Amino acid sequence: MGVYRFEGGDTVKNLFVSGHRACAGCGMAIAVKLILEAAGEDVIVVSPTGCLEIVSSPYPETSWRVPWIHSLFENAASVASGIEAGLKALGRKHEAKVLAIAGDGATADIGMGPLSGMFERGHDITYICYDNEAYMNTGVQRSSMTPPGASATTSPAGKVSFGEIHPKKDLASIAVAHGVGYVATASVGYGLDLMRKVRRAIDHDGPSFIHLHTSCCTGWRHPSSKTIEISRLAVLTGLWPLYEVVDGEITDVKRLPKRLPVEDYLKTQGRFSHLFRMEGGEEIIRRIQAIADANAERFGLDLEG
Amino acid sequence: MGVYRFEGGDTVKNLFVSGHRACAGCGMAIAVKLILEAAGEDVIVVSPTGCLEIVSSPYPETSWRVPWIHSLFENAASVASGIEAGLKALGRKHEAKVLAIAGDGATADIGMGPLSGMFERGHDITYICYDNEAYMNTGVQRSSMTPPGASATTSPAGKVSFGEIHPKKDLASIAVAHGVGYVATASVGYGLDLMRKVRRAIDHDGPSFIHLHTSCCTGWRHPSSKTIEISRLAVLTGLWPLYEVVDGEITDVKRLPKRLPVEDYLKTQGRFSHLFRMEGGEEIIRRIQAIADANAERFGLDLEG
Amino acid sequence: MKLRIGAIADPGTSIVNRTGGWRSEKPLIDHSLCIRCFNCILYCPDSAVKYSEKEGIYFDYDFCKGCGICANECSGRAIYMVMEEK
Amino acid sequence: MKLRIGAIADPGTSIVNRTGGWRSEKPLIDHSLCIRCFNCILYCPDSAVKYSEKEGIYFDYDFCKGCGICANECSGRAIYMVMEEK
Amino acid sequence: MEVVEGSYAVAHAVKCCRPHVISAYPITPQTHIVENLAQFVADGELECEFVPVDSEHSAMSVALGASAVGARAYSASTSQGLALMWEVLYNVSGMRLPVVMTAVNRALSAPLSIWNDQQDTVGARDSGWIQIYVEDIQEAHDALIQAYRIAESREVMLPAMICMDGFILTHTYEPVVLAEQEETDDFLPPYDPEYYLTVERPLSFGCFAEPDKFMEFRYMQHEAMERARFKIKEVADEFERAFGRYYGDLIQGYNLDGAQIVLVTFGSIIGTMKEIVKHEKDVGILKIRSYRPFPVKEVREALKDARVVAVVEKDFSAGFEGALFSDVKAALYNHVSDLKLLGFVLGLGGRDIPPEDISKIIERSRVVMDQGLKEEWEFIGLRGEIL
Amino acid sequence: MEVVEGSYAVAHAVKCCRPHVISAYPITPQTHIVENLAQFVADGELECEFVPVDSEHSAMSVALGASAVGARAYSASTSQGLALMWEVLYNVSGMRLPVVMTAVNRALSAPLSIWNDQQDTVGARDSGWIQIYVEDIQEAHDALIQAYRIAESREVMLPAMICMDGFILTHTYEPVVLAEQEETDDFLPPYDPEYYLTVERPLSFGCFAEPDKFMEFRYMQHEAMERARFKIKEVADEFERAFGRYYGDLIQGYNLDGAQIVLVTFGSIIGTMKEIVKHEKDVGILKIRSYRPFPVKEVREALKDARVVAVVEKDFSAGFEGALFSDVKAALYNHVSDLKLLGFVLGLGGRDIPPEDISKIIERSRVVMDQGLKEEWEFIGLRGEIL
Amino acid sequence: MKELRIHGRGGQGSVTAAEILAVAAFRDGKFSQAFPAFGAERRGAPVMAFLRIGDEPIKIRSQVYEPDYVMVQDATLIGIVDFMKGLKEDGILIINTPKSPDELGLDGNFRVRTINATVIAKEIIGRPIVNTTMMGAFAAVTGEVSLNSVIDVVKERFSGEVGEKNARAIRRAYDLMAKGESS
Amino acid sequence: MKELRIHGRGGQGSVTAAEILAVAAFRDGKFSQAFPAFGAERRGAPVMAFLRIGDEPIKIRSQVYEPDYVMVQDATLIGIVDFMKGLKEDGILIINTPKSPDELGLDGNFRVRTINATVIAKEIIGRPIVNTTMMGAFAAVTGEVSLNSVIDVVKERFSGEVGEKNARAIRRAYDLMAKGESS
Ligand SMILES: Cc1ncc(C[n+]2csc(CCOP(=O)(O)OP(=O)(O)O)c2C)c(N)n1
Ligand SMILES: Cc1ncc(C[n+]2csc(CCOP(=O)(O)OP(=O)(O)O)c2C)c(N)n1
Ligand code: SF4
Ligand code: SF4
Ligand code: SF4
Ligand code: SF4
Repeated sequence: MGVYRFEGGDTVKNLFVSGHRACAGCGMAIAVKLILEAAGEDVIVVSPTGCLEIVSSPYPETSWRVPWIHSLFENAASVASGIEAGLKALGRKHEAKVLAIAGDGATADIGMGPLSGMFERGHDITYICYDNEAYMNTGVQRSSMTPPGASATTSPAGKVSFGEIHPKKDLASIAVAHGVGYVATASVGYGLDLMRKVRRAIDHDGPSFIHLHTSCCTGWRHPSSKTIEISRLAVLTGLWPLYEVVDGEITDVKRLPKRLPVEDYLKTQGRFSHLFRMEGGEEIIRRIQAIADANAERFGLDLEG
Repeated sequence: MGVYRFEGGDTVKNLFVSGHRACAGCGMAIAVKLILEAAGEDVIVVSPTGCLEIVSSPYPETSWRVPWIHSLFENAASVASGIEAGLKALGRKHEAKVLAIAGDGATADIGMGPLSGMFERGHDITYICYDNEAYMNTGVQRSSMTPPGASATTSPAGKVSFGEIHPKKDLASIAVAHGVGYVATASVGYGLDLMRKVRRAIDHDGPSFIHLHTSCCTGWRHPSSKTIEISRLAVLTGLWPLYEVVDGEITDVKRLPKRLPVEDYLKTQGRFSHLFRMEGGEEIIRRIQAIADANAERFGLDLEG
Repeated sequence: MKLRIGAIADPGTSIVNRTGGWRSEKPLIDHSLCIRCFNCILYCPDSAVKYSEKEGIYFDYDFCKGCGICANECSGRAIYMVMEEK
Repeated sequence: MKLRIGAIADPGTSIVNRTGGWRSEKPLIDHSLCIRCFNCILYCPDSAVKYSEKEGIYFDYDFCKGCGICANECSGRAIYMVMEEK
Repeated sequence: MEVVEGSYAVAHAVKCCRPHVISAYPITPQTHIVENLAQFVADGELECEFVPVDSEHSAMSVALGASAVGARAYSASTSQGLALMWEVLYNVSGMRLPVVMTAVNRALSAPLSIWNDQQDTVGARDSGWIQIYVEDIQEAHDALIQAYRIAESREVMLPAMICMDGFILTHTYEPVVLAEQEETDDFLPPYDPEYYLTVERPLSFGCFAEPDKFMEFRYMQHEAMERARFKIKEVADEFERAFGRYYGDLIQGYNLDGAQIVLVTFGSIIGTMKEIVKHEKDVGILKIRSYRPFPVKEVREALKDARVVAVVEKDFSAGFEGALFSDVKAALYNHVSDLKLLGFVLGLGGRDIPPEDISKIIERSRVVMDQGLKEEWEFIGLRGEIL
Repeated sequence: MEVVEGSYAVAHAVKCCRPHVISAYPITPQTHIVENLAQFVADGELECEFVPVDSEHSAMSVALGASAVGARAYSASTSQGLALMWEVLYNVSGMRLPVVMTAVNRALSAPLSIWNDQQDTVGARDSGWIQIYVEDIQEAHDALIQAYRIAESREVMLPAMICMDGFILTHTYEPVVLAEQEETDDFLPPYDPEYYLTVERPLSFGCFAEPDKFMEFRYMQHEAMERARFKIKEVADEFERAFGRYYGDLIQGYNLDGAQIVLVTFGSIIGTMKEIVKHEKDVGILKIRSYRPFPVKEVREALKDARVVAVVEKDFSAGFEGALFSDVKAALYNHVSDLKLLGFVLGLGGRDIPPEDISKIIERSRVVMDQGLKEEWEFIGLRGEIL
Repeated sequence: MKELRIHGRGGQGSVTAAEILAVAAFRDGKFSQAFPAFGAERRGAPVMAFLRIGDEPIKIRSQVYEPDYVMVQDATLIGIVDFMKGLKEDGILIINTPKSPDELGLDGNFRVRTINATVIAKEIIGRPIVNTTMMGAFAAVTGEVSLNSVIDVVKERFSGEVGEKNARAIRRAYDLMAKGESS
Repeated sequence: MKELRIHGRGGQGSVTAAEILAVAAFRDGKFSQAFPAFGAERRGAPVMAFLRIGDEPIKIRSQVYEPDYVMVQDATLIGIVDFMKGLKEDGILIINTPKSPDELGLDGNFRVRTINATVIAKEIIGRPIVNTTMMGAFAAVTGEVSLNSVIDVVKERFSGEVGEKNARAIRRAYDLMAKGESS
């Protein structure tokens, strides 16, 4: 495991340049910067429609210093497949690795079919889903990744609603079920861990998949300065376990010396504030705690006990 | 576990009537007949485009005696979701269960996104994929379910090709990864087992999924009389393990007293004949044997050893 | 026939389509061998195998396509196929 | 500017977009407290934290949007935010 | 009257129609409509199944399934979303399911643009859906209620889309009369289809048609569209009686009496046009309210006394000309020939249409009236300096 | 010359064009094209990446990605498949990627029909793709090779679809001259795009365009279509020089000299028409070869001396009339007015078109010539007894 | 121009028969066109294929309504399919059946020729696949294609022994029918 | 008809300001129309919103090019955004800033009014959310909406104490500006 360390001006590759239009404090922007830092220059990047695309590519400006393409919201995996096939056919396979960076909506909802096809066909592509747990670009609508209890604009809290009710889709397990050789979860709150995983994924032959948790201060409703802190809290409460799955085997689980209660995470964000305000909110919080407990059980998160 | 037994004329419900246009000896037709027999009259069935739809619904004829709908090739899961939601909203939920019966192409390829969405939203729908391992309706093109080594018209055997190269998508595991509460594999060769599973799936609240292996004599290229026999061979060689997964736990694996070598299965079918004819075919057969062995290992298929 | 809006069909109407005409071989049964396992009924793709107490197993030749599955799956080896004569 | 076919852009051109104008607070650093963990560089969404041997950590105010992450993540508590004056 | 956002007005109208199933996928600038509906549901103000689908293809497929089982179904989309549900659009109309949708108008990618033009719904003109284009927020609200009456009537049984300019109408606040639940109930009876999926009468939906029948099914769709012409008029009249508001039937004329120049168009641009035209004696506006069915006879009648007709639209068929321009010429050919027809394409991808652009169009029309035709159609508002 | 199936001929032409990436999803009646290509690959006769995708949406997206990285990409589809890739069609043209596709013509569901009509590609007329409709198998083969030359030329850089009647052309065997690899290589240079995805020059593709630019991008597409008019002609001429075969440029006339009645149409129906027309002195045929770009000037020129023009097509825009009928009228309006224009819709969903139907159309046209116009358009070949 | 309609069952090679005859006719210097009745039929179901042969390039694209010849590959279709439909006066009907034309008792102004192709095919080819055998009969009865061309094309299509056997079956049928026998 | 352009940052409630003023004007018996500058801007980025008020129903749908009034919610936009663009002669510019109009040194034939809304908002509402405060200034400076209507609408929008506080901030701003002071 390589350890990344920024040594200052010259060693930073800066492949995702300043001037992009992400909100101040955007977790995705941090993540993308780190992904490219780890990936290096020899990649071709595909992004679907979403915050990342919108903040990085208002013609004639682009924040990308690697070759980059955006086509539609649902087809990043297919476009990436075409690029990989094209490189092969043109004898340029050595030139670059293909990297897709896509939001949770683009990945787990509208792009699920193409992603499944890309996995199945075995393309040599690294697919990274940055999961900010809603459709942020269009104004914080729920996605299949919005966690239970969160209020989103299409699953709002209201007089008879506690917000989202469906559990998050388990994307990593779905990738594993597809036989993807390298699968990992990551968090923008653990930047060096993320970079290491990106490098492993890219070095892996065939499809690889990283499910990357990134806070969105605008959608989660927290101060812009708290992005990293809150992303870490998701890990520290057991709501976002960090692990790798290599050839179907879970490896390298990030263990927690002392798992925090989920309230520590929930109370930092406006999207959960109704749980602390509405009658019956405690019950929802209890259920969210149960999810964390189940994760701890499944992945052996707790160092002691 | 209920045991089904046909007692003759009157007890047979015959909800999929004669006069359908399936090939003589079609495994899917047998399966559908049995599915409806187990499901009974209080279902609304959705079928996507494919052999089943084409053989059963040339206007003004239909072979269905239960309410049935076909819309497109890729949207059976979504149409079923709409029906279920409609029944709920109309206060008619008790009237019928919703049942989707769809081919492997409609399920695992073009319909994968909608299926994943249906799972995630937790609709009370039983989804049965009849898997004849290719796009039969359009003339035996490969699907993501075509097994390695099989020749299909878009992955044909040829001077430099042994036919299909990608492994079958593991649909049942993908359903399990989606948190589907009742998941089972079944085979048309084991009719009573199939019927029992259909009943369990329908009785289950929320989404349930059955991955059903059905031979297609036309596409697999075997005599029409051998449909059931060959479907059984898939099970007996370990290539098609029969099991159920309830709430994520594998249960009820069909164990094999003596697992047969995969050749016993492969040599019955024209789609594999090149493996026995072409140089290098043995290597492919060896790899297919390895798949069966891995299944045996994973599911504990072998009664002895 | 007048067409109905949206190509909506009445239940079970394919019964008018006599697929028996597709057949080139047809099943016959030797009743004495039948052990009433009902495999034939279970696995006939065309629901063309029938049973009654009086007649035992019999075939609905209007629909039997002659696939031979009933014969192949018959536990008692009671069913056999012969060339269709026309 | 003339448009290029297919809306194809030259690399890294968003650098013309001075997002520093978005800022309402700005980061300052007390160099004496910096322990050179480089968290600020790692986690700045806008790549606006720079470092040189000579100057240590400094900010590119042309792009800093004032999110405050660097201050929040600073191991040495060397970075702090102040209201922007204009 | 209240000052509300266009999207809110639409959501309110939808709520008053008591849909059983709402199924839509978020996409700018349709989002506010769906968000308002979601909030109604979360607040217990609207009882229905709100299905949070995985894509627009699924949104329309869910609506299809719901409609087939006898439920009133609603969806909303725009642009990329409309394009993604393309196949389902034709399917819904062919299955004769009266789904109603608010089709917010937005440009089609590439390049991606979240802004308004009408390329999306115009491109769906063959899909067998009734298409009504609205001029302002009040009409977007009212037309929605009318749409269910039209679509669900037994003579019609076709899906309908209310086309509404994105942002310009969806995101604008202006005074609107919001429908009362009771008056809507009086106006719009519950959906009562002749055929629907039920175990009581287990019909088969979506059979396929061999070559000896397919054409006749299409013909029946054609006939239904012909009947829709009358239904649209009838419902407009009844709506006026019930609610006191009227926007024309298939078309609406403005200042047409004695107009030598007529601007033909649809959508929100009409507002700006009216401001200009009120200062011009000889210039009228012909609003195409129902684009499908296309008001063939009405257009002939309305334009027969004009001298120059300027067709103004926010779309064009690449390699040819604006679609409305073609359609108007097609409707007039064989019938009205002593006119000059001029086409203008503007407002693509959100290009704003200042009053001067309308004035320019009128000017151009005057030149043609005096000097005859030179260029048949042109883009208005192009920025030559970046080309 | 060899007697081969239409699909084989197309696959052969594709092979000769040396595509790098083939990506298509099976759908009747396109299947044989793709199956033949798969067999070429399996037999080592064609070296390329054959990507077995999960849907048509993905098929076109893979082609898009491949084209953007500098590969020559091919796809084929029809009907439902075309509808499912709708959104990608507009995207590919907007991104100016010269993907070439054989668009087999088939009816659109519902009701489902696997049989031929032209509703599918006609419905894609706004998508920014060049559309060439072919008359027979030889032309389907030849036009494919021409398509890459046209699409990939730097002045054009637009995708192109060769539209070919399903079954009628794809599943018929007839004598065809199959191209030689070498002569194709001489005719068709390797794809050499100015911009493509490469680390050597890390450009960003598919940026979005704000309202101050979008319209100009569309205008550039429009200009490219205008240039394509010339390119199509030029390539047709060069193809004739190289291969000795010619099918017209944007249009082709047959028997037009002195024709009082002209049948305007596209696709395989022209074969049957020619058989009829050869016995009729005063009847000519105008074949629309390039539907987009639409041959506006050519149509005016070709029809100016006729008296009655019958536009014959296998599609119609529900709520209006046949699309080609509209387009022809639109092209003539303002320019040629002393004609009677008649529309005929036939052959929907595989309804066979016997020679008598053509004769009937000519008859109807004669009646109009003598007695003037009554009904402007009609369905031909309807079975009234099942309506 | 002459037109042929072939009746058979899905899976019996009716389209291949039409195709091979088209290729053979073209070898003989004629123009030809072959195509199936486009349908969704499954194996076992009745199907049709068509062939046009002429001295001029064939432009017409409609179906065949009034064939000069009808060929029936499978006698079990009798009574199920209206294979005489539209057959021209003086047209020829060629049926694979053990019966004689008289025994069939078909009414009409056309000629009927019968051949027991199933027996020939089983005997010579070893399988009851009759489409090639029927081509031989067609060549003999109609003279629209030469025996040699048919055999050449079939041999190119099926290499080795299979081709040889088919060729022999074709020749046998040709000889039988040329002699005017209904086998 | 009068037109107002509001400059602010994403997240500062510029659209809400335009909306509330539109509602208030309508209460006063005028016709009104409010809309944002449609864009893809993120939180923090400069944004605009527009308001039209008139005695007739407002039909025009184009953007506002020559506003009668411009309101700037955030002084940090100075130098970043060309907020004087198109402002009519005799138009009024209302800026949230601690500076006086003279200190700003803006050139043009329009009037400039400044208000330290941030201070007022912080003091009264407790947060530096200035949009309501600015509405009070707008009402006072332009007279296009009545103070009462603005306060009523804001109280309906924000119930309880929040509403009260906002109302007070509005009134304070109104009073200050009505007195002609630049606070
Ligand atoms: C077919 C289609 N449907 C909907 C949209 C609208 N849309 C664009 S981005 C987006 C949400 C993106 O969400 P996600 O992928 O999670 O990325 P994020 O914006 O959160 O970074 C939506 C709904 C679209 N562009 N295309
Ligand atoms: C969008 C679309 N693409 C392709 C097709 C063509 N098509 C119809 S059915 C089918 C294959 C069906 O395969 P499967 O689902 O496995 O069912 P089977 O026919 O094998 O029973 C295909 C490719 C279609 N109808 N629609
Ligand atoms: S909305 Fe969220 S994900 Fe999008 S740019 Fe802002 S912070 Fe980032
Ligand atoms: S092709 Fe296969 S699946 Fe289809 S009807 Fe025939 S046997 Fe059944
Ligand atoms: S032969 Fe086949 S179709 Fe006939 S009865 Fe037996 S199983 Fe049924
Ligand atoms: S399968 Fe054979 S033994 Fe069993 S019931 Fe049928 S005929 Fe009798």
